[in-house]
Amino acid sequence: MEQGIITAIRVVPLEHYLVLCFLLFSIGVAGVVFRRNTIIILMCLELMFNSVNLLLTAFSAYHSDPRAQVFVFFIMLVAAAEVTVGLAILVMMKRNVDSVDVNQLNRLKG
Amino acid sequence: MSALVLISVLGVVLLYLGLFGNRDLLAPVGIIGLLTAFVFFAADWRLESPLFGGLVQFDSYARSFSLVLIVVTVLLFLFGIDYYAKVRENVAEQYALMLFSLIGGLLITSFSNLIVLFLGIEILSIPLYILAGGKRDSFRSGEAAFKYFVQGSFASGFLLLGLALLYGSTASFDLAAIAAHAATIGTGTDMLFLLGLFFTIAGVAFKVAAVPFHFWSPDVYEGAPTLVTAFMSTVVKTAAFAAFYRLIAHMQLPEAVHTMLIVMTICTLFLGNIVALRQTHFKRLMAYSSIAHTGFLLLAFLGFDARTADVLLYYLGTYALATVGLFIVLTLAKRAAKGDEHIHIFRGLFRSSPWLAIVTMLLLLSLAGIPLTAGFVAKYRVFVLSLANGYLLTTAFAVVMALVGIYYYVIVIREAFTPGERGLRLVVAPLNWLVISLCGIAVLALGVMPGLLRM
Amino acid sequence: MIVALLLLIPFITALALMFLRPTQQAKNVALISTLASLGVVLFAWSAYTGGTVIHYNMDWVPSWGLRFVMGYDGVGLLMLILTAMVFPFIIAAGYGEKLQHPSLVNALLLFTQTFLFGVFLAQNTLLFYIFYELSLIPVFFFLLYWGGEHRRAITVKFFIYTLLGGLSLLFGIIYCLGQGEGFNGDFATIGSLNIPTSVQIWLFWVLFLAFAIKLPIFPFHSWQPDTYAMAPLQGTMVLGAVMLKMGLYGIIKIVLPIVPQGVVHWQETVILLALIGAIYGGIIAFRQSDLKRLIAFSSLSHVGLLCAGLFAWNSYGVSGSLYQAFAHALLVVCMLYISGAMKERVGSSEMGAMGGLKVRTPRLAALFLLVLANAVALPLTQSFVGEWLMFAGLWQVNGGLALAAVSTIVLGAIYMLFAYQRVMLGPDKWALEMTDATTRDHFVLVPLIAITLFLGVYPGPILELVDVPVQQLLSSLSLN
Amino acid sequence: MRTDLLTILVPVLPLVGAIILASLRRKLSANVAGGLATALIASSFVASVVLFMGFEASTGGRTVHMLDWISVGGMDIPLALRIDALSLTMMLIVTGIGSLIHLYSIGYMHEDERAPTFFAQLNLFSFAMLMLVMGSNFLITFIGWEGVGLCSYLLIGFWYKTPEYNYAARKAFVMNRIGDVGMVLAMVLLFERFGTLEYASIMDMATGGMNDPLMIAATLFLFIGATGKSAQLPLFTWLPDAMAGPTPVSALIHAATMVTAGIFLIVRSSVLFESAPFTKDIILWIGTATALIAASIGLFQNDIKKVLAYSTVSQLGYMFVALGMGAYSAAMFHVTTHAFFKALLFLGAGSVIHALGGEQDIRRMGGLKGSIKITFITFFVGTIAISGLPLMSGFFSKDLIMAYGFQHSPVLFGLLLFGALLTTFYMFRLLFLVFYGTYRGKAHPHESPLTMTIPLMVLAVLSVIGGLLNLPHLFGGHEPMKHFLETAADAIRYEHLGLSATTEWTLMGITTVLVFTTIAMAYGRFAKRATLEGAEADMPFLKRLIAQRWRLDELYAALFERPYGWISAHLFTTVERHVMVPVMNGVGAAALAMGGVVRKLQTGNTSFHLLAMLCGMIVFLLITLMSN
Repeated sequence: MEQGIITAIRVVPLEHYLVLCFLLFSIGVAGVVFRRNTIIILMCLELMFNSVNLLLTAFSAYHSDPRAQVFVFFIMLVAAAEVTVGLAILVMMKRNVDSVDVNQLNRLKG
Repeated sequence: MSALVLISVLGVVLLYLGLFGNRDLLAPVGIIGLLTAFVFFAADWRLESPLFGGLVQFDSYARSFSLVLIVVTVLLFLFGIDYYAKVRENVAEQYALMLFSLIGGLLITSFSNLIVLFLGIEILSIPLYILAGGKRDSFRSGEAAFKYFVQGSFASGFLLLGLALLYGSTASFDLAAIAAHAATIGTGTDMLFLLGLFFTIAGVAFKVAAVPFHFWSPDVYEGAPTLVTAFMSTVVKTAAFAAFYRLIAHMQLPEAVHTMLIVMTICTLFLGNIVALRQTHFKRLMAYSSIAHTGFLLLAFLGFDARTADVLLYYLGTYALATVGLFIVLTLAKRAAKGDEHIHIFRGLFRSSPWLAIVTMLLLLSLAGIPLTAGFVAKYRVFVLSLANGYLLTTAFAVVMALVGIYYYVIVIREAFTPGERGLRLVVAPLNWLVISLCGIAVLALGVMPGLLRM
Repeated sequence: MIVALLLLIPFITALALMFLRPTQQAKNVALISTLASLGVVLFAWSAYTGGTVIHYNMDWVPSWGLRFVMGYDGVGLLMLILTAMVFPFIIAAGYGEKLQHPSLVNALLLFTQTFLFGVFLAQNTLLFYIFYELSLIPVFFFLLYWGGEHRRAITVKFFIYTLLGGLSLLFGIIYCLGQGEGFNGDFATIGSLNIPTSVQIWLFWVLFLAFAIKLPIFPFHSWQPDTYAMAPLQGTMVLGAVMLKMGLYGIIKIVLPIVPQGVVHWQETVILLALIGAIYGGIIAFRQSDLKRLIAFSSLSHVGLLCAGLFAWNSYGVSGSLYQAFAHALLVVCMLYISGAMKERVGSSEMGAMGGLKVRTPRLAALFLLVLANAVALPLTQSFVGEWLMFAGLWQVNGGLALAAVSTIVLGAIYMLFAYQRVMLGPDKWALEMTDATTRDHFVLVPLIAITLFLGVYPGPILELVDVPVQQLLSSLSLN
Repeated sequence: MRTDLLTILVPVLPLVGAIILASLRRKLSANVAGGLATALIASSFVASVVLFMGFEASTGGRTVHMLDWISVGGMDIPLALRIDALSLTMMLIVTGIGSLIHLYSIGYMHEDERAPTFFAQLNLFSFAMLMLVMGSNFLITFIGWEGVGLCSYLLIGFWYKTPEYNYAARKAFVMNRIGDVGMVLAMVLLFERFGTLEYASIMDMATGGMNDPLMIAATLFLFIGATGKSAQLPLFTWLPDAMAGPTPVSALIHAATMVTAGIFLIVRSSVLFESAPFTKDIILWIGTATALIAASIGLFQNDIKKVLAYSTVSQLGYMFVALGMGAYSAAMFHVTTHAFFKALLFLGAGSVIHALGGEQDIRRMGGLKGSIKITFITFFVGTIAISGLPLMSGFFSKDLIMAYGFQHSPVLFGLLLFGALLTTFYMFRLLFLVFYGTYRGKAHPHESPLTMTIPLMVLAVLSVIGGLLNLPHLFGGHEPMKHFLETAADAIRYEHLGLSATTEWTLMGITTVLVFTTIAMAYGRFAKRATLEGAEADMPFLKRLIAQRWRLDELYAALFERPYGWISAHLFTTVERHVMVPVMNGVGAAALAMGGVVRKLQTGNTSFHLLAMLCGMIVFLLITLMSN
């Protein structure tokens, strides 16, 4: 990896990345938990994934180890696959209940 | 390697077969392929070859679990022949997805790098999201898929966070390196590592449906098509536990995580068993029972010694056998009951089909843990393990919960053996009969000769 | 050979009955099988010269203390004799019952017998446990399928409650297997266990709970009356005559050797509980209107005494308790058989519906009276020998407890005589014709009563059997 | 060897009879059955006589070992019989009077369709009684002890169709059982102390050591056993009720033999009682109280058998008084004479009842002396014997006890004398009301058959001459019975009546005069004109109380019977049904309820699930961090 980028990344202390990522992650979590619109939930899930990606990248830079960045690509791949499936399920849901409200689906319980 | 490739190719082949409309060939081809993979696995039994540049390690542990996974999948495929007999569309896809999911399972039983753990879990899960929604015209199936997806992805996020933190702390994804790091920190605190480990375990715990990550399981079990439920409660659970153990097997767990695991074990045992008491829907019952069994398996984790892996293999293998058999019986009964899945459809089973009832009884007794069935041996070994490691009170609690567990299995047996009324007339395809009987006999045989299933 | 025969004869017959379903001949086949088992046991008895006879000694799963060690000593042989002796009569009692699927009924009974033999033959704690739990399974189905009112709830209750004890026992066994190097699970190696006293004090209850429930001892008895009353006649017989003896046997073979200090510590508590049960059961039995329920409470009373005698933990108490166990088995079968015979004639086991039956069935009344003599432990019946020994044993522990124990003889007389009066005596109010004792009634009752009386006059053979093992047990424990 | 066989035959013969009769009871006629039973018991009697003849008192006694019975650990209790003076005396009484009563029963029971059963039970009783008296150790005695209890139960409830009879039978058995608790405890205690229950061994070992608490306890327990069997306070109320049985039963079991078992037992273990004066005092006062209370009740009874029953209780009281004073031979003497005259009285009463077709109420009798002469004469003999008219058997035996009483304390003598006068009064009241005056009933009296009258006559003779058995020095005798019994029980050797001849004569004189006065009173009241008691309600308080048997039955019913039933019912309905079972069910129900609550977490609402998962995770995270 080019040394310049790494240095650039290392300009900001690791703790800051950590805090940022935790914040992002938390926003994602909060979104998933508190929003009812499925599409927003999907987006928030992406947010969670990406915050981790950011974190990994930062670590990668600090550890001078490229493997984490490879992992990031894998994650993006997986996230894409997941979103695909998610959207498909969303379509099915829309067809079934004519809504994208997560809590419309609550026949299974107890 | 060859087996992994074989199974992947097999999935694709099945998709093509489906494309050309040759539905009758799907399962046989799949089974032959799986059996070939089985042979591949079995052939180089003791060979410990790192694959993919050390990302994956098929040691004897991974191999044993892989064989169990494949065998169970074969049984499910055999069941599938009848299960999908009336289904017109997308059968090939379902088989293929199961195979893909299986690959994920195989990967997480053999990973030696956290990247593979994540990938494996995702490969395992994503097909399942689709499979859970396999009945496209069923509301419940859709709901199950949706719930599974949302909660699963949510958990994946945490898993990922955990992995990232672990990486941040140890600068490696390699299991051995992480274990080495864990050993160095000793009693000191490495917050990143601790959090990383916590979130990773949380992510895996979701897959095995440990409390408080169990919420998906009853709903998904109920909503998903029975075959998929069976797949989830056997292959997925086995693989996830194999991964769980592999993750922490060689690591000296920080005391804090250990404490957390004890609490998790207790909660899981409690919730699974207690709530199962109130279930009348058989699949939900099985879901909670599955949670309960997760609790027992976690107990085996606590007592952590050389025997644990063997115990897990035995427990999961026999649990899978019993579960597969029961889900097949359920399917048959459900058909006769026109879609009803409550336990009262078993009523009078003994009079209408005695053999089926007896096997059902054996399978349930095994789950309950009555002597001479495999389930007893499994529970026994778990208790031995945890007692040997000094978890006196936790084990005592588990024993009490085992008793609670017996209750709800016995309730089902009671239905099957209720005299007076003649039960539903089940139509049993020969193949199904074979699989069920096989499960029943295997459960008994393994109970009498526990040495048959070991690493 | 003996061990193999004992396990295989009933087991194979049961399998054959289950799969071949010879509805007409089922009872005969089962009867022959049980008689064959009896023959084998009697042969074993005649060949027995003392000590522990080990027939099989093989590893099963040695890594966790499960070894296939089968054999018997005097106490085990006594239990085998008891089981073998009682079962033909239990099968014979079934000739009068109009249960559906006689093949299955008898198959289940024979399975039970197999497992019971297994329990009494096992010389390994875990093997014992396995058979102990297995014996519950056929009984469970028997009660579930052929039981009376509320059988669904009661059977499950019974099953769970019994398993509560079972699992507790398992827990205890596992714990013990983890202790001590020399203990490989066999009874023979229990002596090498050396559990600290502080542990023994709680471990005692862990192990004892199983047997306390099985017997049952006072606060753990509440499953019993309902189960006895609801179960089909043969089921109650199996439960009352043989199954509960497993509890006694288990105490002798497992509780006493493993936690002797625990036993010492809890001795008086257990005796007290047992005697409370004995008195409690005896008092309640008096006002029961259902004959079977009365027998249930009377059994509670008798068993309380048995347990108290056992925990006296001296040679008289233990021998007496074992002897009484034998007597009690025969007694329960007789009592239940009579209740069944009366029910057959009157159509109900409510004593309110009976009365004055002696006019119609004088022979049965006479047989009942002889059984009653045994039940109230008149001398020259078997029960007296046992009770006398237990009283003597209990006195050595504590005079007050002995007084409580002896007072049960009054309670027994009160409820038994009242029951006899309500069933048999009083004015003849029966318009219908009633058959007196049939050949079957004689077949069951006369030999049993004869054995009872014979062993009351000449208890030597049985006492000899238990004397030496009991002495050994006591001396080996006092050494520790 | 031959004597051993003979010894064994004594109890075995009636047992064989019982078994044969019981198994053939449907096939035999009443007379054949009766004949067989009588023959067997008579054979026993003959055997006993032969044994008696061949017995050498100086040897002390002999034990005949039959079987090892209970042999375990350090306990060896053989099934063995003991022949000595005491057992021989009792054997002769049991078989002798037993034979007569068997014979009598042939006539008495010939119309009863269950006569063979009756004889079987009577034979069984004889067997048990013989075991009781012949046993060589306490446990064998206990065999007989319980055996006679069972037979008593069976025979009291012989006419089982009548619920009251069944009740009486049960009452008898249960009250006996209460006594048996004492007996068992005593045996356990003695075994613990001596390591054996053999009479002979205990007699050797139990010397010295006065007031040993263990001995006091053991003797008290034995005495409790005796009060049950011998109908003493507080356990005597069963005996009057036991009159529900056929009259020969009352004669044999509830007058002559079984009820004296308690006395026998105490004499048997006299060596123990000698070392426990405290117990002896208790026996003395219980005996006195029983004698007086029972006699007082006898005054107002109108049932011919009840009068005799209370009289029996009262006489047993006398015997216990004797025991309490250590006058064992006096007690045994009275046992013997009482067996004669009380059997006679009961059989006579039976003959009267038989003659009147079942009538038992003396208010509907009277004037029978003409119509049933033999019965009258024999009954008269019995009455004067029991009243202790001079030179009758009762005179000697009762006066002996009273003399010992005087030696003990004059007050006691006074009480005993008062009791004796009461006895005389109610016995003569009975005699006069039944045989004198005019007939007040409706039946046609007829004399009983020979089988019944022969025993009456034999017993009448015995009642007269019975005193010779232990003729005191005062009358030129040598107290042969005392000397005979001495060989069996050492304690008898030491009993000594230390009164001067003058004192004895004076006492006898007083007694005799008072007795005759009492007879005169009774004559005036009942023979000339039958004074019948009116309704109980009209009586003054004390009299009513006595007539109502001191309301002891009611007291026991209120104190024990009803509370017991209540407890039994409520233990079941309250404790068992509302505590034990619910507690057990409650645990299960609680688990189920918990399941119901926890289940609510699974709302099926995805957002909630996610939130819950998150919260759970946070909690677990906190746990992790806090425990770090």
